[in-house]
Amino acid sequence: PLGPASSLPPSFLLKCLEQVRKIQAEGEVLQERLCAAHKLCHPEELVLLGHSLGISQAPLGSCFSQALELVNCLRQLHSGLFLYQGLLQALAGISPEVAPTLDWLQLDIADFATNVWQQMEDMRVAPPGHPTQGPMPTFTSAFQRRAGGVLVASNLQRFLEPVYRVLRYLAQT
Amino acid sequence: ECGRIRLSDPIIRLGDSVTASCIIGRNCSHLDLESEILWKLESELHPGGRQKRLPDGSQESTITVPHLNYTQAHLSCCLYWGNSLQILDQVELQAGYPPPVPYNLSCFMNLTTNSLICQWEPGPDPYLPTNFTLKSFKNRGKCQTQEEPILDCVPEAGKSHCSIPRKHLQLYQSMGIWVQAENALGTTLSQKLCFDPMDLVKLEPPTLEALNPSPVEAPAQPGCLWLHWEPWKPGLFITQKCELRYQPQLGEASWALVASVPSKTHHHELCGLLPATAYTLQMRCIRSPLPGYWSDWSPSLVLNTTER
Amino acid sequence: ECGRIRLSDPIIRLGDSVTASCIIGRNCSHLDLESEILWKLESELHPGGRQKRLPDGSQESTITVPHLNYTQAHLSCCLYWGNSLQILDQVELQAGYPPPVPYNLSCFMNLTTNSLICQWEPGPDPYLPTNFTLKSFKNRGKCQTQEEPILDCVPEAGKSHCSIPRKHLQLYQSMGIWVQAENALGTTLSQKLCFDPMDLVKLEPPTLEALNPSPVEAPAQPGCLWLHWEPWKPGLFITQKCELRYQPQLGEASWALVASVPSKTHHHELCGLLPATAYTLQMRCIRSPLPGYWSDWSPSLVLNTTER
Repeated sequence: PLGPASSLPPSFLLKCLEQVRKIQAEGEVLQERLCAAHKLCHPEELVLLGHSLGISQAPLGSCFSQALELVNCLRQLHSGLFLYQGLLQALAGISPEVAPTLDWLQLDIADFATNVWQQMEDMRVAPPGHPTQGPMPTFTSAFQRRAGGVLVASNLQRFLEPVYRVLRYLAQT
Repeated sequence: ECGRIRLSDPIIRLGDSVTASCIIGRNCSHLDLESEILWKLESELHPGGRQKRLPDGSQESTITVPHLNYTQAHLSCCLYWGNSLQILDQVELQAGYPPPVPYNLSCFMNLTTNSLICQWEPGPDPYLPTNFTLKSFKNRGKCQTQEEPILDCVPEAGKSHCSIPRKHLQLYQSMGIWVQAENALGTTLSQKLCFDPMDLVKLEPPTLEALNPSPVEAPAQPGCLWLHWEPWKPGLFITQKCELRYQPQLGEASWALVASVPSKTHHHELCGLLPATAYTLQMRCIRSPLPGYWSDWSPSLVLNTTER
Repeated sequence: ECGRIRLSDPIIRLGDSVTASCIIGRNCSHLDLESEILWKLESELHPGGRQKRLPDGSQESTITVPHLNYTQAHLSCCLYWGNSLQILDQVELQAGYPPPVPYNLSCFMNLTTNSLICQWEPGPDPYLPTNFTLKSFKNRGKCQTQEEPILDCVPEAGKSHCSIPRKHLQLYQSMGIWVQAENALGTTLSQKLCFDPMDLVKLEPPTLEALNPSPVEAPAQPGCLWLHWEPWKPGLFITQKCELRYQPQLGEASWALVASVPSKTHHHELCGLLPATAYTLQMRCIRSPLPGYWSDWSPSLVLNTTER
């Protein structure tokens, strides 16, 4: 069950909230650029492609169970961020119009993941050893990288909304 | 592979037709292979796909866009999955024209930057990424034979001028030069020029100065003006001839010209002018007798003739 | 070798002494080896050379300049040849000071360029070529331990600021940073700073706009002004507090301040003002409650209150 929410320092929660908003804003820019430059504006048109490419969504169950399991929630948050770092890296070479935004997004997600990992270390609940990245999709054409970008960006936004709600809940309790 | 588009040609001439095929492999398990493959050009469904089953069980649809009128367009191969239209693959079609022939190529030797600067007209936009290169070669005669090539001068993106640094030039040897334009649909060459770089030198104008008071040996005569000028330093080694033009600051007066002012003396007495009148003077110089380009006119100098 | 100068030290502290020797090899046939070796400092003959013959027959002269007061000087080893003084060898002496300690190091995070910009005072000119480097390292705590170094940021020549690009930064992790100054006479380090880059964010001010007409639900009250502002887009993800200041355009009126205007609403009603008066308004914002720097004050907006 939930350790005392106050075991998370307020400044850590405030920074996390800011980092989520920063990543959400960057993610929207990525989606806008993919739409403007390549007419790929609707992730729902690419679900089938997403299946065949193996682009998965990161689980966040522990953050929503009735009794918020704080440690597992932090661990799932970190693994989700780690997954998105990997997915964004796999999109390298996406297209000149989009590449700068992709780079900023990767850096912001990496910063956020480091912040969460260090908080877990400070609380002595960090999983042993550093996480290793699972198999990543391979994109065999410019189109697949751009379509992959649309899917990853939309999955990331859907991942961050609940994260933001949990962090805000923790910051207010 | 769940949907792979193949194109007859990704870059075509505007208005030409383009044919594309999209194959959905039979190992694409999560797909209902019987459903119809659909095509979208930009965001419009494009009818006319001809679909057939291939010997290995995969499905292939072929489509021909008769006259592509987009310079850039996205062609997507789609399939209905449930009731949502899914994009399986997408390619970018580009259409335009072969590069027009660059024209009005002109060059001049700039002694300040010590480089040969050439500019040209690129001609109408061919709608395709087109690379311009200024090509040149050294030569002994009238550039009939193409001897040792000088460097390829690549202009900044979108610019129609390029400058060849001094170290690649032999100023007093003839060289041939032209512009090459190249894109996916072809290559064109501009007209060739043949010159010694030094014969295209464009001087900077001299600097005009009033001679106040006019030199002792020639006190200011009514209706006369004494003029002194400083030649442009980097051009001192070049024998030049200069022209002086002047006009009274009176209504619609036109310029009067003093051709071939002796350039060595650096001062000149101008007479026959209206008394008590303000005159605007300008000067320009050109390499002479060897060939060159006239400098621009110098900034104006305003002098007043004395009373009668 | 017909004259080779050896120096105790080519770069010395201003005012210190420097010793040099000049050797003229005996195989220097065309020279009259008995003649006196003379020294010139810049263009002045400098007495005091002590000359001796070496075992191998060559001549060596040694000289000590007690207090070198030139920051740069040429020292020449000379010999009379006939009645003309000949320079056989020449070296450049440089004198100056060790680098002063750089001070007033300050940094701020620029979200427009997405880089950390640091500036410092270089201190007095040491008269010697001095290299400044902005050094930094990542860190977990209060920068006591020096962990992974970040890149060395080398400023443009003569500049006392440097910017570290985003890709080398962890915005929410603490980093240590200092300036190192180095020249031939030594190395000095500035005071060290320790911060999270994001805690040094400096926002751009919001853009003030009049709300004409003031919103329906609050018609313009006499002595009141309705104000709207657009926050700075790149800073939208940062929770901020803002300050509004206003002054009537009347003689020497001073600014009045409205501290902590709620930054979320983007509009504010200002009352208690003089009727029929033009007011100048400005606004600034700061990251809050997390640390940051105040933005500059926004460009002024002038609004007029209505008649009584």
